[in-house]
Order: sequence, then structure tokens, then C-alpha cells
Amino acid sequence: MEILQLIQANLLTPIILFFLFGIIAARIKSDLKIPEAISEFLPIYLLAAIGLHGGIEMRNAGFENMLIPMVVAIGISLLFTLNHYQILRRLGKFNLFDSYALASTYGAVGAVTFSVGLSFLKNQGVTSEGYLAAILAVLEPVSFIMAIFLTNIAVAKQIRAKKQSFTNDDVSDIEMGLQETKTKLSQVLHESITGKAIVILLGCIVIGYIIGEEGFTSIKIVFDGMFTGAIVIFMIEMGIIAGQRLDDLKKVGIFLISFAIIMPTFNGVIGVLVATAIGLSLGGAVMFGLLLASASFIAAPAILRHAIPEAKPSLYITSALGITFPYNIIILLPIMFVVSSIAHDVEGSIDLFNYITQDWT
Amino acid sequence: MEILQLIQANLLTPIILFFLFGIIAARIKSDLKIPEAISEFLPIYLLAAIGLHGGIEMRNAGFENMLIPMVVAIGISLLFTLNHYQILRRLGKFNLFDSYALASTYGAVGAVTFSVGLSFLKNQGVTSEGYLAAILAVLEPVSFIMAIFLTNIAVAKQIRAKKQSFTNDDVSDIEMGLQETKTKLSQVLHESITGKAIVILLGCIVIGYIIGEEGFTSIKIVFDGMFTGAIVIFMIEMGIIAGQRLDDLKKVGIFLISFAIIMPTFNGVIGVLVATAIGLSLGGAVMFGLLLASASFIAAPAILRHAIPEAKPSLYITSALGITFPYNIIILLPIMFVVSSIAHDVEGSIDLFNYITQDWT
Amino acid sequence: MEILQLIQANLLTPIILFFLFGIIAARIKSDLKIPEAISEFLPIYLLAAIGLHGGIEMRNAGFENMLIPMVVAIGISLLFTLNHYQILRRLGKFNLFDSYALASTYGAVGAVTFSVGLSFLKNQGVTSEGYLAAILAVLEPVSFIMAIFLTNIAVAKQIRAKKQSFTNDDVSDIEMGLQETKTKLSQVLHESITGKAIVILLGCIVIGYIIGEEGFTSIKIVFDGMFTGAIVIFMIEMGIIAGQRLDDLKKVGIFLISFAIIMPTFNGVIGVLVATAIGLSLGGAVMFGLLLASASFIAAPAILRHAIPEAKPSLYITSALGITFPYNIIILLPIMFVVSSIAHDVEGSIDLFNYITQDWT
Amino acid sequence: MKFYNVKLLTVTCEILAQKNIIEILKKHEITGYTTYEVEGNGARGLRGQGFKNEKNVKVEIIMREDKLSDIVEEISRTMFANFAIVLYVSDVGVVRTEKF
Amino acid sequence: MKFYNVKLLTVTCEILAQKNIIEILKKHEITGYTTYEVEGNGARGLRGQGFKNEKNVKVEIIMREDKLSDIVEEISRTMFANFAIVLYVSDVGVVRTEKF
Amino acid sequence: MKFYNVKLLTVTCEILAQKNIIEILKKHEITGYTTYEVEGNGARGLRGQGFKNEKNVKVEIIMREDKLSDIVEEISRTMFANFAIVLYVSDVGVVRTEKF
Ligand SMILES: Nc1ncnc2c1ncn2[C@@H]1O[C@H](COP(=O)(O)O)[C@@H](O)[C@H]1O
Ligand SMILES: Nc1ncnc2c1ncn2[C@@H]1O[C@H](COP(=O)(O)O)[C@@H](O)[C@H]1O
Ligand SMILES: Nc1ncnc2c1ncn2[C@@H]1O[C@H](COP(=O)(O)O)[C@@H](O)[C@H]1O
Ligand code: NA
Ligand code: NA
Ligand code: NA
Repeated sequence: MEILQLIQANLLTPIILFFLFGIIAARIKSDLKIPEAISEFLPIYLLAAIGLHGGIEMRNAGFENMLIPMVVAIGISLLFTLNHYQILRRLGKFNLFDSYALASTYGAVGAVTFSVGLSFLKNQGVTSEGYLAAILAVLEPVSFIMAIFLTNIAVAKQIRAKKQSFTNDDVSDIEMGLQETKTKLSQVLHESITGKAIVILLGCIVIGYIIGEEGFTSIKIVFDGMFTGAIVIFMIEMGIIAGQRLDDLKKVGIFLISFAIIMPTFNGVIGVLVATAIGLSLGGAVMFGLLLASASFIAAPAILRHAIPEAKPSLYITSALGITFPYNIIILLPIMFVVSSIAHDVEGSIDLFNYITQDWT
Repeated sequence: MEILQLIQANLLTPIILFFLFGIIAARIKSDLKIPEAISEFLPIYLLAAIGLHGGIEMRNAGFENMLIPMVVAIGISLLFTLNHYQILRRLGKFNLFDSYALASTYGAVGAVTFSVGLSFLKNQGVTSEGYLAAILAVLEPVSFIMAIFLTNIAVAKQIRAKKQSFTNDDVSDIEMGLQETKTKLSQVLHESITGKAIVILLGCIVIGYIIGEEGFTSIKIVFDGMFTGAIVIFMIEMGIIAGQRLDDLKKVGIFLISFAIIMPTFNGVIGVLVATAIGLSLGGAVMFGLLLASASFIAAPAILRHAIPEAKPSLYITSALGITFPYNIIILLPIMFVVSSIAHDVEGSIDLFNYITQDWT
Repeated sequence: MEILQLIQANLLTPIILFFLFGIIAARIKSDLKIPEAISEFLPIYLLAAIGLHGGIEMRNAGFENMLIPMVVAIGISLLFTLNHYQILRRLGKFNLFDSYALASTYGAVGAVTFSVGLSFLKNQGVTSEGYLAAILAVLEPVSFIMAIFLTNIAVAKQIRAKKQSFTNDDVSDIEMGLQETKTKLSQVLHESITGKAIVILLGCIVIGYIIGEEGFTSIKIVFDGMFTGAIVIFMIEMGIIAGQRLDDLKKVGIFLISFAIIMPTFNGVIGVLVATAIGLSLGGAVMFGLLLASASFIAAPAILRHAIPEAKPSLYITSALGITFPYNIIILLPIMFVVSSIAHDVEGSIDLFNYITQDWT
Repeated sequence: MKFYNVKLLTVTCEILAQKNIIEILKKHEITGYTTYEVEGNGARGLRGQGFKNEKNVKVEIIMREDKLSDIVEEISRTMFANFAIVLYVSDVGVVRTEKF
Repeated sequence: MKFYNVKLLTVTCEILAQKNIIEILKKHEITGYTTYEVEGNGARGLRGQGFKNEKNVKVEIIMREDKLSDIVEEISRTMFANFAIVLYVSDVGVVRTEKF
Repeated sequence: MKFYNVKLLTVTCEILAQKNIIEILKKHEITGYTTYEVEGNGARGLRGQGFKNEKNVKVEIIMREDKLSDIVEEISRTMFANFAIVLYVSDVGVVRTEKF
């Protein structure tokens, strides 16, 4: 079958092999480690490269068509976050905090996953719409903000309920609770919008747009030529961290493990189909699906530890990095690629059909 | 006007855009930061690249012509440092220590500014004399040494004056003061000559001279191909630090802010004209002007905190990095380029005239 | 003479010049330093590049011929380690611990030396067998393991001897001693096999073998193009550390200094001849000799401080890094290259002779 | 040399909780402190291997005794439940008591 | 706020000896500790310039007084001879004595 | 295990002032110390964001009581005016008193 062949071929690309290598290194308890400064710098570099690339593409191809995919992505992302919450809270029996934290982790997006996706497409000789980098930037905070908003509402409600059982005239307390919720929310909003990932991504999209292909020449070797090499180095560290967390899978439990595989598959395939429907290219639809399928494991803790400190990071980091990330880049990417190919073929034939019918009328 | 167009074009180059981006990131209080190890390594890399490039050029073009520009540069640099002192002390009413510290900060040179200048010229398709890297190395300590020498003399005088008002026979005390001055001076001399910037710069000039174009081939991709990309990454950090310091501008005061713009303009334009007069090329004159216009903000604190600890670093770092650096790379570079073009045109026409008259005689 | 010319030419290559520059920087007490994160990352990068390169070569050229050189290398390495011990203990009068530590330091191999060797050959336009990277990986722990084993045996013997002089029936004590030796040995075995150097090297050989030339394309610029540039940067730091240790040469003593020069020469030349005899190419024989000549200065302390804590690191690090490393890369490499050229010529002429005689018969 | 007795409060906690500590200090009008990144092991497991966000930080605050109790109380109340955190107090002598 | 008296043991030693310290702690059933890399000077010369392996590390352990003596004794016996190492003990007050 | 009382002097100052501290120690014939980079806030504002030169360093010195006063006095006299600096002294117990 085509999918299996594609997965196999994908397995043997440097990116995946280095990731697996990192996992093995961690499992045999090697002291191999990418120095902290390097592994802190690499995501900044990757986001800068993605942003510049996206900005340049947008300058070349225009971004008039960006609006609809952007709005659709935000809408779906919010819907999916709510959906995750319901599943986790009701079926998974997680508490309020863990449910919202996990829901938003899977509603948010992963920049590293996005980089791997771009490399995967390059390998397949397929391009994608440049404005997807902008969607990546916008989706980063969207689902966190909603999850945090809802968590705070829920907590405020609980507080109110508790208070009312004691006395009847503490409106001011409720107000205070809501007030605190607001402050917290505005803090989180600020934090997530000024978070380094979004800032570097948006900044580089703008810079890429301004400088264009020509201005890019002098820095192309660094931000384009070295891109895959840099990912590969980062993959070693990601593999190591994922490998160290494999022991935590027990704590995560079978429900969350299943969730961490089934949910992205569902989200991703829906994403590919929707993207195809609203007119994205074969590669663009794959990246769109990947945005919805991916979970955040670098930005998430930074935001969630402040916003929902009651949630256990061992749950959301372990499932996002230890299960969903490898699953997404090894198996789901090829699946989505095949789905997108089929969908575009079908669409192609419909278009062809339209064309023919148009021709006949 | 040509200058405005050039400034505008310059504003839209990656280097300047990344710097402005860094400033914005700092102003919106983003947590974006280039890891310390990277931002410590980048100046070493840039200086190595500058040095190798300069050394190779010197091997190609010879360095017989280096002596006069070198001596002229040292002379002007010393004159300018004295001039800065007078202006700061008399007009600016700064105390002795701050005046000398600021005077030498602006008398010294900035390696990062120099890198940006090289990239600017490359962009304009103009070359410059390779031996300017050697002048950069020599100018680094010159103005510090003079400022520190004069500060110590002044302090010794003060001590002597104070002593003499009490008693008449303490020659030994004065001697002691002068002695201490000498020790301090020799320490500072050693420190500034063995400072990493000068060591790597001089070392790489020598290495570049020895290996030449041919020996350079195997390391060209790292020390030439990646040069602008590396600057661009460093510019993010420079922008962030400059942005964080903008709040300190209040403390700096309007006098120093004006000084930080007018002085480099004056120094730089004089530099361009003098360089043209002593025969440097269009690009060489711009770089010569930039050397005189630039202020030191990385080496300065390391030297001045030991040599003149009484001076406030918030003054000299903030004005050099927060005002002069952006002004130099965004506005003054294009100005000096136009001035140098005009000066070389004029010279060219004179030469032409001579040529024609020669031809007729 | 050819050797002298080759040494002179080698002296003027970037790698050697940057190393000498680092030494000078350290001697004049400059504060120049490659940030720790970078100098920790560079050996990982170099080993990854060596591994990938070796793996790709093995895929191209097959590795059927690897077995004999591998076995021969292990055998010689063990013999040499024993030989070192005898010389150090009997002639050098070092104590048991220092003797074993030094013996294994010189029995083991140096990855940085290996990188420099590859660059040296590239410079000479000569290739070497890819599987030598695999031999590098295997030799890393071999001689440590033997030295540690022998040390522990010796210590156990001493303990036993001491005990028996008191009483006669403490078999259990001896057993305990041997038991402890076993535990320690298995720990050291694990540590040295999972040490980052071996793990990254073996991992990248496998990855290189899987991805081949084609899969390497996307990461070639990072792992091939930048290779020499990266070595050069690392050489600055190696030079600095070697330079700082020059003062310790007094403590090392004249015997060890001579040992650190004569032993590698002997080992290296034997290595070249043996390698030629078992059929390695001109370049391959040089690298084989270099493996045997090189001493370990990065991996050694990590292993020896745990395994033989009684041995003085100032001895084995100083002699390996401060004397043997510079000697190997500056002088011994050209010597071995000439020896290998002659040996291959002789062999060549023999072959030629055989050929001619065959032709005649 | 005369040394004045003050208290040194040392807090070891997750790096992402540093902000909370600094805010509590600010609320009690304390602006002087020293911080540095550390690794460690405790009830919440080994910290310091993976992402930087999962390291620890030490925050050291020299302060007069009168504020100590309130600050420790607030840290305990708001942070002990949700964060990896340990704190301890020691007696130290300083020269310029007016600085704290 | 009530503070309970416990001991803080601080060990400064070569980075490669950290494992030995942690193992000794484990043997005495202590799992809580904090570590960070430092540089220094002492009887075995300047440490922290060259290779990372030649830096020092500080290991800090908050513990009850009863285990202190045994642990310090074992560290002294097994490590003082061969490693660059310094240790000291101080009195600190903690809030949650059950953690140690 | 017998612990001997000595003093631990801790100096937190600008990284560029470390040299001055070490020189003062040397003048008083003290060669043992431990250093590490830190960040912080104080009278001279936030330190540790920008250039490495603008970070702080902590210098810790275990010493006998008799030298303490002189050293602290010299540091106070020569450095308090011009540098970002804070210092404090604490009591610690060591095993090998001959090392200090
Ligand atoms: N007994 C201890 N001694 C020193 N540091 C400790 C101790 N217990 C915990 N820590 C530090 O405090 C952090 C948080 O502790 P915990 O909340 O118990 O996980 C750990 O990661 C260690 O850095
Ligand atoms: N007097 C001291 N004060 C503080 N730290 C010290 C002192 N002596 C030694 N050290 C630290 O302990 C390490 C090992 O000391 P030593 O075994 O004496 O070389 C040194 O590298 C320093 O980091
Ligand atoms: N109250 C304090 N507690 C702990 N550290 C402090 C305190 N005040 C100042 N520091 C540290 O000492 C450095 C210099 O202080 P200052 O001279 O007040 O700016 C600061 O950057 C902090 O690292
Ligand atoms: Na998602
Ligand atoms: Na200047
Ligand atoms: Na060897």
C-alpha cells in the first residue's frame, strides 16, 4: 500500500532517524546531550527561517487568499479545543485543570512539527502556501487563551458556588474573583502574544515580506541552506527528551495514550479535507492538517504553568512530546499526504468535470 | 535626494530590519533572547571573519600603503578623544571620570559597527582596503589608553593638590600616586592589548595573510558565506539590549543624546574626507570614517570598569549602544557613502584634469 | 627533504595555525575563550560528521573488508597498552595507578585528532576507507577497559596480599575485592560504551549507512561543507587549553615528555606499516596509524576519574593534550604520510614486479 | 568590622515559578535579590535534564527579620501545593544594614 | 511562621565526583538535593577554565541532623584523598520538616 | 564527626569586579574560593539581561575568623562606592580546618 511505503520511506529520512537515535541514546542512559544554549537557540533559528520563508512567499504570491484559511483555522482550532475538553473531562475523567491544559495543548500548534512538515514536503518535491507560517503564528495563542478563559470562568463559578452556600451577600467577592480572572487573563494574553515563538515568527514574516527573494540572498545560506541540518541536530535533543519521558508513559495512562494518537489523526485528516475544500494546494492542505494535528510542547508549559498551575505538566508534556510528536512526524504526515493527494485528485477530477461541462455549455 | 533614498534602502536591508525587530521585541517586553553562549560567540566569529578577510586582502594587495592611513587614524583618534573630553567636561558639565570615560568610548571603535559597514559596502557592490581591519585592531586600545593615562594624571594632580594644602614635604606621596598610576596603566595596557577582540582580530589577520585565498577555500563557507547571516542573528540581540536601555535615555540627558549623534557625524565626515585625501578608495574612505564615527560598547565596559570605576557605565554604554550605534548604521553610513562618492568624484575630476593637462603638455 | 617540506606546508594550514594561535592567546593571558556551550557542542558535531561520512562511504564501498583491520586494530591497541604500561612502570617509575591511566590514555584514540587527520588527507587530495570511523568507535573503550581491568586485578592482588599477611582464612575478603572489581568494571564498561562520543559516532555511522549519498544531500552543507570551519574554531579552544597547561609540563617531567613524543611515533609508524600490509590504501594507512598514535584527552578523564581516581589527571591530560596532540597533528601526520607513500610505492613496485613477472611467465 | 544580623531566605523552585516569587517580594516592598539556575531532585522528581523550562532556579533574598514571616507565609500558601519548591532561612551578618 | 532547625550540607567538588556524592546520598536514603556548576581555586589549583569535566559542582543537601555525621564521614573517607573537594555544614530553618 | 567553626564570606558583585575581590583575597594570603555567575536586582538595578559583562558573580570564601574583618574592611573601603556589590557572612562547620 502506498501509505505504508511512504511511512517506510519517511522513516529512513535523516530527520526521523536522528530523532529515533536520540530516543535510543536516552534509553541506554548515554550522557549525550546537546548543550542547553544550542537547544535553546535552535527553535528560535527554525522559527526565524520559517518566518522569513513564509514572508518571502507571501510577497511573491500575495496574501489576499490568506483571510479565509486563517479564519477557518481559528474557528476549527477553537472547536477542536472544546471537543478535546469534553472528551478528556467526560470520557477520560480528568479533573478540570488537567482537562483544560490538555485540551489547549492539543488545540495549540507545534513549531518543531511544522518545521519537520516543511522538510517532509521539500523531500516530496511539493510546495505549500507561504501564509501558513502566519496561521502558525496566530494559532499559537488562540487555543491557550480560550482554555485559560474557560478555566478561569469555571474556577470563578466554583468559588461563587462555595461562597453562596455560606452567605448571601458577597457579591463583592464574586466580583473580586471575576476581577482576578480578568487580570490573570490579560497577563496570559500578554505573555502568550509576546512569547518568543510568536514574536520571532511574526517578526521574520514581516522581515521576509519586506526584503523579498533579493534581500534574502545574503542570508540564504544560513536561513535556507542550513535549515534541514539544524532540524536534524535539534531532533537529537528532542529524541533524548522524549526518550527520557518514556518512563512517564505509565503515569499518563492508556486513555491519554490513545487520545494522543487518535485525536491528532482525526484533527489532521479533517484539516486536510477542509483545507482542500477551501482551495489550498496539495502541500498546503498537508501543512494545514499538521497545524491542527500538532500539539505544543515547548510553548505550552511556559504558558500553562502560569495560567493553570494546578494542571500536571507531566501529563501534557509527556503526551505531546512523547507520543503525539513522534506519531505525527513518522506516521501521520505520510497519511495526511496520501489523503491530500487523493482529495486533490478527486477535486481535480471535479474541476476537470466542471471544466468540461463549462466547456460544453 | 540621494541620501534619503540610500537611507531608505538601507533601512530595508536584513541587518537593519533585524536590529529594529530586536528593539521592538524588547519594548513589548517579549522574553525573546539569543542564548548567552551564542551572543558571546558571535562577536568572536565576526572578528575572526573580518580578520581573515583583511589578512587575505593584504596578501593580495600588499600593505605598503597601510602605514600612512594607520598613523593618520591614530593621530585623529587621539585628537578626537581630547576634543570629546573638552566638549563633555566644559559644555556638558560631566565630572572628570564620566568625561574621560565617554571621550574614550567615542574615541575607540566598534567591531560590530565595522561588520555592518562591510556588509553595507558589499550590498553597494563596493570594496574597501583590507588593511582597515588592522587599523581597527590598533585603534581599539589607543583612545582608552590615552583617556586612562589622562584620568590618572588628573587624579594624581588632585591628590597632590589636596596633600600640599596640608603639608609641604610629601614628595613621596606624590611619587606613590604616580607610581600607582603607572601600575594601573600598565595593567590596563596589558588588559586592552590581550583583550579577546584585539587578539582574535590580529591573530586572524596574520592567519589570513599566511593562508591566502587558497588556504581559505576549505573554511570559506563558514567565515565568508555565513557572515551576513551571523550578523543578522547578532543584530537581534543588539536590538534587544538597545531596546532594554531605551528607558535609561532619560538618565543620559539631552546633552549626551545630542553629543551621541552630532559627534559621530562630525568625526565620520572628517574621517571620510581625510581618507579620501590620503588616497583611500570610495569604500575604504567610508570604512575609515566609520572607524572614527563608531563608539565602543562591548570592549569599553570591560576596560573602563577597571580603569575608571568611578565613571557610570549607564552613561557610556547607553549612549554608545542605544543612540550612536543605530544612528551610525542606519543614517550615518549612507551619509558617509554619499560624501565619499562626491569626494571621490571631485578627486576623480581633478585627476582627470591633471591627466588631460598632462596629456597636453 | 620531502618530510620537512610537508611539515612546513602542514604548519601553514588553517587548522594548525588556529591551534598555534590559541596557544599564543593563552600564553599572553588573553581572556579569549570559546563559550562552553560551543566547545561542548563542537566535538559532538565533529563526531556526527565523521560518522555520517564513514557510514556513507561504507554503503558505497561495502564493509566486507572491515573485519580484518578492526581485529588487527583491537589486537595492536591492547598490545600497545600493555607495552605502555611496562615502559611507564619500569622505566618511568610511575606508580601503578598513573601507569595504567597513562597506558590506556595512549592506547585509546582521539576523535579530534581523527578529524584533523581527515582534513589533512583532504588537503593532500587523498581518500581513506570509510570503515575507519567504525574502528575509531570500537577502539575508544577497548584500551580503557583493559587498563581498568588490569588495575583492579592488581589492586585486588595487593589487598589479598595485605590480608594474608595478617590472617589465613579470609577468602571471603578476596572474593569481596574481586566482586567489587567486577561491579566497577561493569559500570565502567557501561559508562564507556554509552559515553556520548561512541554513541554519536556509532549512531551516525548507522544513519549515514541508511541514508546514503542521496539522503545526505539536504544536510550536506552542515555536516560536510562546514566541517573544516568547525574544526578550526574548535582548534582555537584546544590551543587555549593546551596553552594553559604548558605550565604543568614541569610537573609532567622529562621522562613523560619524551614518552609523549616517542611512543606515538613508534605506534603510528607501526600502524602505517601494518595497515599497508593488510591492504589499506595510502590514506587509510595514515588514518590507521593516527588511530594508534593518538591519545585520548576528552574521553579519558571522564572515564579514568571514575575508574582509577587515584591516578593524577594532571599527568594524563597534560601529556596527551599538551604534547602528543600538537606533535601528532603538526609533525607525525606528515611523517606517517611519507612513510605510507613509500610503503605503498614499495608495495606498488612489488605488485608491479609481480605483474611484470606474471606477464613474462 | 561590625556585622549586623539579618536573615537570608533561599528559595529553590521551578524556573517558571520565579516570576511568582519576585511578585510576592515586590508586594512586600523587597526589590533586592539574587537568582541563578540550578538542577535538583526532590519529591517532584529529577529536574534539569530536558527543556530549560523544566530546570530549577534559586532565589536568595537578604532581608530584615520583620518581613520574613509574612513572605514565607505567602509563598507557602500560594505555591507549595502546585510547584516544585523548597525554602530555607539562615542567619547572616551584613555590613550595611541600611541596604536591606 | 514556625521554622524547624535542620542542617544544610554543602559539598563543592569536581564535576566528575558528583556521581559519587549522589550515590552516597542514595545509600543513606536521601533523594533531595540541588546542584549547580561552579568554578574555583583550592589546593588542587584553578578549576573551571578548560574542559567542562574540569569544572566544579556544588551539591547542597538539606537534611535532618541524624544522618549528617554518617554521610560526611563516608564522603571524607572515600573521597577526600583523590578528589578536589571541600564541604561545610550550616544551620538552616525550614517550614515543612516532613520533606527532609 | 567533629565540625570546626569557620566563617563563610559571600560576595555578590558585578562580574567585572571579581578580579578586584580575588586580588584582595590574594593580598591577605587566601587562595581558596568558589565563584559562579548569577543575576540579580538591587540598588543599581536589574543585572543579568544584556551583555555578559553586566551580570553578577558570587564569590564564596571559607576562612578562619581572624582574617575576616580585615578583608571585609578592605572590600568595603575600596569597592562599595563604585560597584554593584553586596556581602554577607555566615557561620559554617568544616571537617578539615587545616585547609582554610
Ligand atoms: N533535601 C533537599 N536538599 C536540597 N535541595 C532540595 C531538597 N529537596 C528538594 N530540593 C530542591 O528543591 C527542588 C524542588 O523540590 P520538590 O518540590 O521536593 O521536588 C528540587 O528539584 C531540588 O532542587
Ligand atoms: N577556602 C575556600 N573557600 C571556598 N571554596 C573553596 C575553598 N577552598 C577550596 N574551595 C573550592 O573547593 C574546590 C576544591 O578544593 P581543593 O580540593 O582544595 O582544590 C575548589 O576548586 C574551590 O571551588
Ligand atoms: N537584598 C538582597 N538580597 C540578595 N541579593 C541582593 C540583595 N540586594 C542586592 N543583591 C545582589 O547584589 C547585587 C548588587 O546589589 P546593588 O549594589 O544593591 O545593586 C544585585 O544585583 C543582587 O544580585
Ligand atoms: Na493542534
Ligand atoms: Na570612534
Ligand atoms: Na592510541
